[in-house]
Amino acid sequence: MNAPIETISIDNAVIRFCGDSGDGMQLTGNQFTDTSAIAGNDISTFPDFPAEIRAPAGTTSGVSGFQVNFSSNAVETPGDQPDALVAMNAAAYKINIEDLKKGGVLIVNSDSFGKIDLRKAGYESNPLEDNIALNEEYEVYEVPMTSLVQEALKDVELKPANKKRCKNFFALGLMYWVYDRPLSHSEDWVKNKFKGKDLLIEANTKALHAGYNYGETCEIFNSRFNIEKTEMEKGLYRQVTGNTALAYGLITGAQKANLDLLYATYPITPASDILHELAAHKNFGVKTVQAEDEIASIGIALGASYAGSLGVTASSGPGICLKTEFMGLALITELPLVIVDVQRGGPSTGLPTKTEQSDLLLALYGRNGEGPVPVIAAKSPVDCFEAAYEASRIALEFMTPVILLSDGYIANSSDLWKIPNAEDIADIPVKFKTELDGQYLPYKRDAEKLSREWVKPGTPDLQHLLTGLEKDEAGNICYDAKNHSDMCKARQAKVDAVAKTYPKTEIYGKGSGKVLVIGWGGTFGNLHTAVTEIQKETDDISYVHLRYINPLPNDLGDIISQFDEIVVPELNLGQLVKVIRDKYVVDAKSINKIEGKPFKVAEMIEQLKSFL
Amino acid sequence: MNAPIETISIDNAVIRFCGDSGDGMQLTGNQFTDTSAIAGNDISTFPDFPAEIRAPAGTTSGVSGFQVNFSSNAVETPGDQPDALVAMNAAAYKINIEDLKKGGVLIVNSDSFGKIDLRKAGYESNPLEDNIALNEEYEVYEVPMTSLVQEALKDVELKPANKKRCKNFFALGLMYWVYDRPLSHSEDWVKNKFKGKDLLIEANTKALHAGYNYGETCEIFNSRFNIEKTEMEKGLYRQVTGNTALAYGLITGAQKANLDLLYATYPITPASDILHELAAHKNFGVKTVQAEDEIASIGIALGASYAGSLGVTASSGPGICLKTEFMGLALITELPLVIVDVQRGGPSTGLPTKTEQSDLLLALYGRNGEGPVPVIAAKSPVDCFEAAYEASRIALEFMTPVILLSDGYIANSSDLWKIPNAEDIADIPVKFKTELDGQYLPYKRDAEKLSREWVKPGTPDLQHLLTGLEKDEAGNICYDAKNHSDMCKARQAKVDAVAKTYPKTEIYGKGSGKVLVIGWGGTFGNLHTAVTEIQKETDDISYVHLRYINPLPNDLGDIISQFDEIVVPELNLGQLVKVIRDKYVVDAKSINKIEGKPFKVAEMIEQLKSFL
Amino acid sequence: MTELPKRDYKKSDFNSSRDVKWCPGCGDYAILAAVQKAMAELGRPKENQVVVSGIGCSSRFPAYMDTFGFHSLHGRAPTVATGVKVANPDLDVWIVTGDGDGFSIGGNHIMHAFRRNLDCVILLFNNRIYGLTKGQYSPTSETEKVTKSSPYGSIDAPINPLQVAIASNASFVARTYDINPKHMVETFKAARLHKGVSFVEIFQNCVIFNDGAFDDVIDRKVRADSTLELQAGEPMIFGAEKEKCIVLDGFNPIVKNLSDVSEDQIAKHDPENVHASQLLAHFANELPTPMGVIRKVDRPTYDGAVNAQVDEVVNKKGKGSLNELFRGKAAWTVD
Amino acid sequence: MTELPKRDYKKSDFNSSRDVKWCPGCGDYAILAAVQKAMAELGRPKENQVVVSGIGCSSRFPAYMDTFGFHSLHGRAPTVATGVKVANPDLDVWIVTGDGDGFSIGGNHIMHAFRRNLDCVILLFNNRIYGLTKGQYSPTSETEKVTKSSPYGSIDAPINPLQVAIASNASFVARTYDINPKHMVETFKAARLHKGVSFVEIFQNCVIFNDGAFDDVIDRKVRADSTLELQAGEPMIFGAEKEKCIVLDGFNPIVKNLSDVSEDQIAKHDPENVHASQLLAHFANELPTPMGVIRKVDRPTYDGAVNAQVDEVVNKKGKGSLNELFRGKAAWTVD
Ligand SMILES: Cc1ncc(C[n+]2csc(CCOP(=O)(O)OP(=O)(O)O)c2C)c(N)n1
Ligand SMILES: Cc1ncc(C[n+]2csc(CCOP(=O)(O)OP(=O)(O)O)c2C)c(N)n1
Ligand code: SF4
Ligand code: SF4
Ligand SMILES: [Mg+2]
Ligand SMILES: [Mg+2]
Repeated sequence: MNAPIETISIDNAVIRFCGDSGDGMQLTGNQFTDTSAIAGNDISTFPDFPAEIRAPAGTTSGVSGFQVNFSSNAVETPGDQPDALVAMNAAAYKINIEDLKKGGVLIVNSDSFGKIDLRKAGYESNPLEDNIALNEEYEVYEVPMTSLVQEALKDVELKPANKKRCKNFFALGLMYWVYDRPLSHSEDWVKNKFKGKDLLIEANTKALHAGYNYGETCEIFNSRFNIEKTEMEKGLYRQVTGNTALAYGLITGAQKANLDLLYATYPITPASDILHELAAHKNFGVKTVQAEDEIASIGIALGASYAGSLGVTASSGPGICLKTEFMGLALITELPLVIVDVQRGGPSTGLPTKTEQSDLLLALYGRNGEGPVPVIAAKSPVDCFEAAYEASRIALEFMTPVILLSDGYIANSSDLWKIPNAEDIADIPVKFKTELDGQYLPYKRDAEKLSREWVKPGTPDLQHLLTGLEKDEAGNICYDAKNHSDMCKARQAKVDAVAKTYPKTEIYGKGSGKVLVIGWGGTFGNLHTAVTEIQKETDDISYVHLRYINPLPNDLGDIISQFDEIVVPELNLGQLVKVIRDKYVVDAKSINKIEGKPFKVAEMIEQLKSFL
Repeated sequence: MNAPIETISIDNAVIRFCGDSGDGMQLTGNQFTDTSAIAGNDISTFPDFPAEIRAPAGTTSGVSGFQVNFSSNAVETPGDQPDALVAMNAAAYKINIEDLKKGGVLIVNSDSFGKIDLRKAGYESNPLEDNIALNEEYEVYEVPMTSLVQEALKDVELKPANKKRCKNFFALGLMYWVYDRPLSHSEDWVKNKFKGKDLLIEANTKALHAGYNYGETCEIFNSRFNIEKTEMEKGLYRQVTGNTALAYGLITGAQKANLDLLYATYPITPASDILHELAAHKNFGVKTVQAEDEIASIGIALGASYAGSLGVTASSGPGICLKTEFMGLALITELPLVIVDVQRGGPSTGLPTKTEQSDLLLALYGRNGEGPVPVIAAKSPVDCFEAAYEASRIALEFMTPVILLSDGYIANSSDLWKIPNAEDIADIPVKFKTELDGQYLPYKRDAEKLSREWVKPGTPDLQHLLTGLEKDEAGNICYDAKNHSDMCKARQAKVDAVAKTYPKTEIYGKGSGKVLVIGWGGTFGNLHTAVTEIQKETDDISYVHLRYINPLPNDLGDIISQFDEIVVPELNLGQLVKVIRDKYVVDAKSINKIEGKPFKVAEMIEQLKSFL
Repeated sequence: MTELPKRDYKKSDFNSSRDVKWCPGCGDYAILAAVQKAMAELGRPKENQVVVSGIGCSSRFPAYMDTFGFHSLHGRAPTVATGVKVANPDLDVWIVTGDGDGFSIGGNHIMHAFRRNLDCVILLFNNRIYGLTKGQYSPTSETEKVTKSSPYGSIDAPINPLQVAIASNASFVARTYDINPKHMVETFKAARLHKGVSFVEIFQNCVIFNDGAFDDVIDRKVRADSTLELQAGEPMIFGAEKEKCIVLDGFNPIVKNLSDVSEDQIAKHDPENVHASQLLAHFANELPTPMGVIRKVDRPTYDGAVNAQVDEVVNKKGKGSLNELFRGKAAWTVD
Repeated sequence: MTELPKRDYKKSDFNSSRDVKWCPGCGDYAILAAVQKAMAELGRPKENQVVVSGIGCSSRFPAYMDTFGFHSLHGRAPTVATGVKVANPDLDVWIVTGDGDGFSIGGNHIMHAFRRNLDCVILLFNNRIYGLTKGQYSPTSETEKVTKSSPYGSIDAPINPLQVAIASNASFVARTYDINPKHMVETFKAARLHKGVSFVEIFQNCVIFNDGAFDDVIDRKVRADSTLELQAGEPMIFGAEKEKCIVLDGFNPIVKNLSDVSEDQIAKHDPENVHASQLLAHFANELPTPMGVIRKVDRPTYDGAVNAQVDEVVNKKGKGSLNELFRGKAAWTVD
């Protein structure tokens, strides 16, 4: 046996698995993440799929990647750059190598750097061959994974092609060794997944061990790493993606309001997974309707709300455009409705699989006439849960459509969720009007919330008319000048009143000073990490992250007035910044990135520092 | 014969005809207007239709009105309040009497104040019966028009019902007498209109004369009025409504660019008349397509632009919402397209027949992703001509969709048009790329305008792909981070470059001072009149009216910086003001009215003065 | 739908107190009366009646009914109705739409409501014109029609709503006309009693913009010869003297004198036969216009199936527990 | 359409240089090749070919063609195509759409393109699934299909595109399938040569999300018995031994053994007979799936009529003069 290799303790590591779409990289990444999380690390992940379903194998357009950041401290981002990169073929290498941190660990499946592989990846010669240059920049390990797996599985009675498919578990095992992780979680997973298919269980388990043992026995590795457990609050934990968390939040909202949830949608990237998730949970009284288009889906959701369910619809940019007319009807009839926009790169069809924050102005202003609608945003994968619950709460409490903004990045990424106890989540009180007491006025308003009463069709004596035309308090169509003015103002006042139900705005850092950074939506992890980093050097910078964008929090004006400079970083060309400048008449500055990708912590630190 | 009644010379008069939808009030108003205009007065009109096609006769919801302001000076508005009101029935009286200027002339058809008429109008007793109170406020003339007409036509061989229908010409004749107008224009019109129907010619002509003679011979009238000719530039004149002028502007734009015009739309109030007008002018190579919906119509217009025509589509608020997704495709494929929004009261179906300026933010921001589009607005009925031409120019010169905002008020109102000589209107140079020179890059940009080249399908060797996905210069689908960022910024820069082609912004008043009023769109007439009025007392107020809202004029920032206070009056809850505040970080104040009606000069004077 | 005891109603019980604002003489008045009469005769609880419409003259309908009413967006009534019915299958859902509303902008939604078999009644007020926007041609207008938007005649060929309904697998398809109150009431009742999507085309006169559009079919003078009143199981016989009948000649239906054919040659009306229904929907030119129930067939409803699936899953898995949901399959404890 | 001399093309002349990015084994590859071959054989100028698509795997099609291509919005290709063709009737317009693109979100536009008879070819890539969004059921998916979005089975009943096309009065309707290149090429050519809207449904295999969806119809083993190859004027005969035929029994088509019937009993294919076309479109269950040209009938095209009307008015009134336009009927001079 060899002398034991040194195990270095580190705080955190960012690793990325990449390979062909068919190589199972998402699965591999998820396994690694689960194992790390169960081992006690905080985690944050970022999957990156190709836009094509399955582009020709081995080409760069078919490359799929999965990055995970795991740490003994709290992590909020999947990391700017991987410390270690596992590339399963030449195309994956080509697409990802640029991102690898200088000095990082590069593990390649050298079996997939043959002539044909290279040609498919668009290489004239083998980039690994110039090993010296490569070795100067990275710690390179060429591992003939395909052959090693085939060798390890030689006694398993499977077709060679099927054996080859186990190479991702080899890679996984190898990385478990490098980062000193237990195999047990993945072993269990394999057993469960392939229940009844013993050969597959055997093959994958063997591949996993083979990878692990390869690290252990072959002498090529310089070091292993150990990452201590994170100090974590006691409790139940799991990994969750934004879309799953969002689905759970909706279910919870409906359950806590004692309502059925009707989710009507039309598939679109990156929102479809919410549908997939919800469709699996019909035992919560969840009805899912896959409509003929986005217009139909919001109409169906609105009809359901009218009938007394919690109607929800979701889409991404192009589909949200199509829903704008119906949002107007929802707000003028004052029915509860949640509209989820999982933003992606625009304009038009844009970059369907990439992230962006560029639908904010659409959400705020994309309706004819004066059509105020509350707009809130989720800040992280886990936060999608609370944001969805909160959107439901506002919709139901104020009888209004609410737009919930998520984005492609947090929708598909995951982080660690400290699972709440369902009993601890507040009920959302919903009271249907059930009896006629005097004259029934459908648009009579609650004194405080300014919301109208909800009446289910089927309620005796409370028949009434809803219409998209302007109406008076009794619901009669009314073109009267003063009535219209009053109604427009009342609808605005109702939306403004939502701000009264917000918690105090949290400030990360001092309450006054030089620079205030204002963020919103899915950039939280990166911005917060960056600001925290800068705060280690100076307390001249503070940070506010907005959940509520319309109406803005009532205390935001005061906060802003305490700072010399306001900086608004966004993944667009400057949208929230317009709202801030308009509302507070302050010369707020913009930091923009519009590359279909999240911010990086490092670039944020650099750019924010330039304001100090 | 009676002693001649005194004729008083006055500067201008505002009169309103009102009656049942079936009473022909629009026609009557138009006749009076034409006659006055031909007689040499400046004019401005404002028709006010009921929302129902033909509500039950005699009810208040069926009342139709037509107001005209005619003057020996230039007029810019139809007037705040009528000096004289002609009410053809009790319902019309009820709806309109409030508006009549105190001391004004009230002429009613007393035959239509019978029991049934009163009940239909919702009166318990006859409001005319309390004549004393009424006479204190107005100069009241009760004229039994129906009987008088029947008497006058007793020798004409028409059915009684048909004779009754001529009572509007009686009213017209009477008003011609009151305001000392010639009958000839209306006589000619009747001859032309009823060519071949001699009985109708006879009846209407007799009714007209009967009305005139009634004024002349019965002794009830206190006075007649005379309004001198307006000092007008020499030239050819006519009345024109905004929608007609807009249609002419589009035809002119296409003709001056030497292109076919393809106008695709779906009917909607108040935009439909543009279609009706254009459909009548196919001899200009105008193709009109009445599509299955608004989405189809913008798609068809865009397809036509792609094929080398000038594609134009139009709608009002609800339909504009439906076009937002396609606007994104138009702007990312960089094709010329004109999108007309004739705004009406919103949100949702709102107030279809009423005016509002509340689609501005929708026009500016109502698209997913970063989707900049030039937005311009027409300021008066006549100005719709130039605005439509200008929208076409920008679309063609910059290869971009352009949104042209009109509104229900200017669309249906008319004023006097000094008809331009077609030869004096500038050509819009359009150059199609027709030959391959080197590599063809569909998104290569002109150095100055940043616009791409236009290639007609059918051009040999220039086959290329257009797509709503992000693309590189060669038009290939491209998800590259930097390319996306560059492309988004290039599209923005192109739209920004449009401002370089604007004329200098006109300031009404001093170039610096206390208050700057900034207006946009169809409020020009009222705002300009109000400011001019105030300027008679003080030069502390100046006025800028914006044709160009995106991008804003490059000189606007400087202008704004010269004033202490910026005031933005709008027929909404404050939309342009948001843009001004954001862009110039100035605490601009808002004046809002959201009543489905235009501003009044008097209320504007009052409100503007409060800033002085 | 839960079966409820029949209630005693008068037609006027379904009248809202609002002033009806259609043009005097508009066919919509008669349809309104017939719907109210049908509802009264059906005696289903009026608070369970939900009338959803789009935009158009016809779509003002819910304002005049003392039921629940939703005057929604142009073309979109079937979407709102789908949401209502799926959320609460106990409600009786009625959709009121116009030829523009239902077959121009709303064509797709109506087609999908047909194929899904949403349990609702769809009343198409077909006046072959856009009424509310003041008289442009509609998708059911005849070609070459001169209107405001087609001063030189329209170019589009018309669509036949019945054909589209049957092609889209609508389970109940009927036709009636505004000047025959009794026929309307019977048709509306049959439509309501059918479980599934019940599509009724109503020939409706727009006195202002398309007066007399259906005169050549339904005018009393010609009606007997130009319409074919359908009865399930009965031979297709028509004419003032009941002297004409329909006979199949290969693929083609033709008109024959009753005296010239033997009884078994006469086509019999079978609303369950899709081919027969397709044929009838297509009757034109020399053939009489079919009236009454053209198609009626049973198949599962969409709202029923959505709700049944939820129930099934609840039965199988038990009512969901949030804590279990949150935990999922891969949670772990830190302690 | 101006008649142009036929050009000499190779299939590869229609190949763009872009990498094709469909999944290996996707049926779209074969369709692409067939369209290119058809275009080459037709020999119409390639710069006059305009391929307009919506969004979906199939809709990436224009990217791979060396023609003019417009990859537009989901469901909206018919609208863009209408604009192109009305603006310039000399162009050959092809629409590529998927079952989701064409019959879910785009159902209304396609229906209106049918009824208007826009002169274009519409290729429906029917794989009975949403490919690009990774495998949800589509409007042509069979009921109870288990997909990502329907883990407990889908509820919606499928729509039959051919039925809708015929009901909407499409003037040319055909069907072909991705594993028969020759059949595709012939069908596409016939579609292109028809003047009017030419709708072709293509059974297309999605290997990833709906593999083998059409195997029970088009697999070589069953094809002869489960499909009916149509030829205008010919009797409807099929089967591995050409031993079966279609006979009309009243309204209903039934399958008979050739030996059991006389020749004149066998239904003859008449693509101009709308009733026959409707019947064929509806063939299901025991009846074989019709392949080839189901309907072909001549009627005026929309683009032709729009342009003819413009020409007519120009002829009648003369080319418009702006000065006259401005002046209108009621201008006067101030001097
Ligand atoms: C999105 C939208 N587009 C257009 C309109 C304008 N509009 C209202 S009703 C109507 C058509 C009415 O025709 P139809 O449906 O036949 O009803 P009818 O008035 O004839 O009963 C149109 C185009 C609208 N309200 N909303
Ligand atoms: C407005 C809009 N809604 C939804 C989508 C998402 N989307 C893209 S393709 C598609 C369906 C694809 O199915 P199909 O048309 O059958 O084409 P296939 O991929 O199967 O060829 C959907 C829902 C979109 N791009 N735009
Ligand atoms: S316009 Fe026609 S459809 Fe509308 S209310 Fe009047 S008559 Fe009826
Ligand atoms: S997902 Fe299906 S339809 Fe799309 S490319 Fe792959 S195999 Fe073809
Ligand atoms: Mg109609
Ligand atoms: Mg498909």
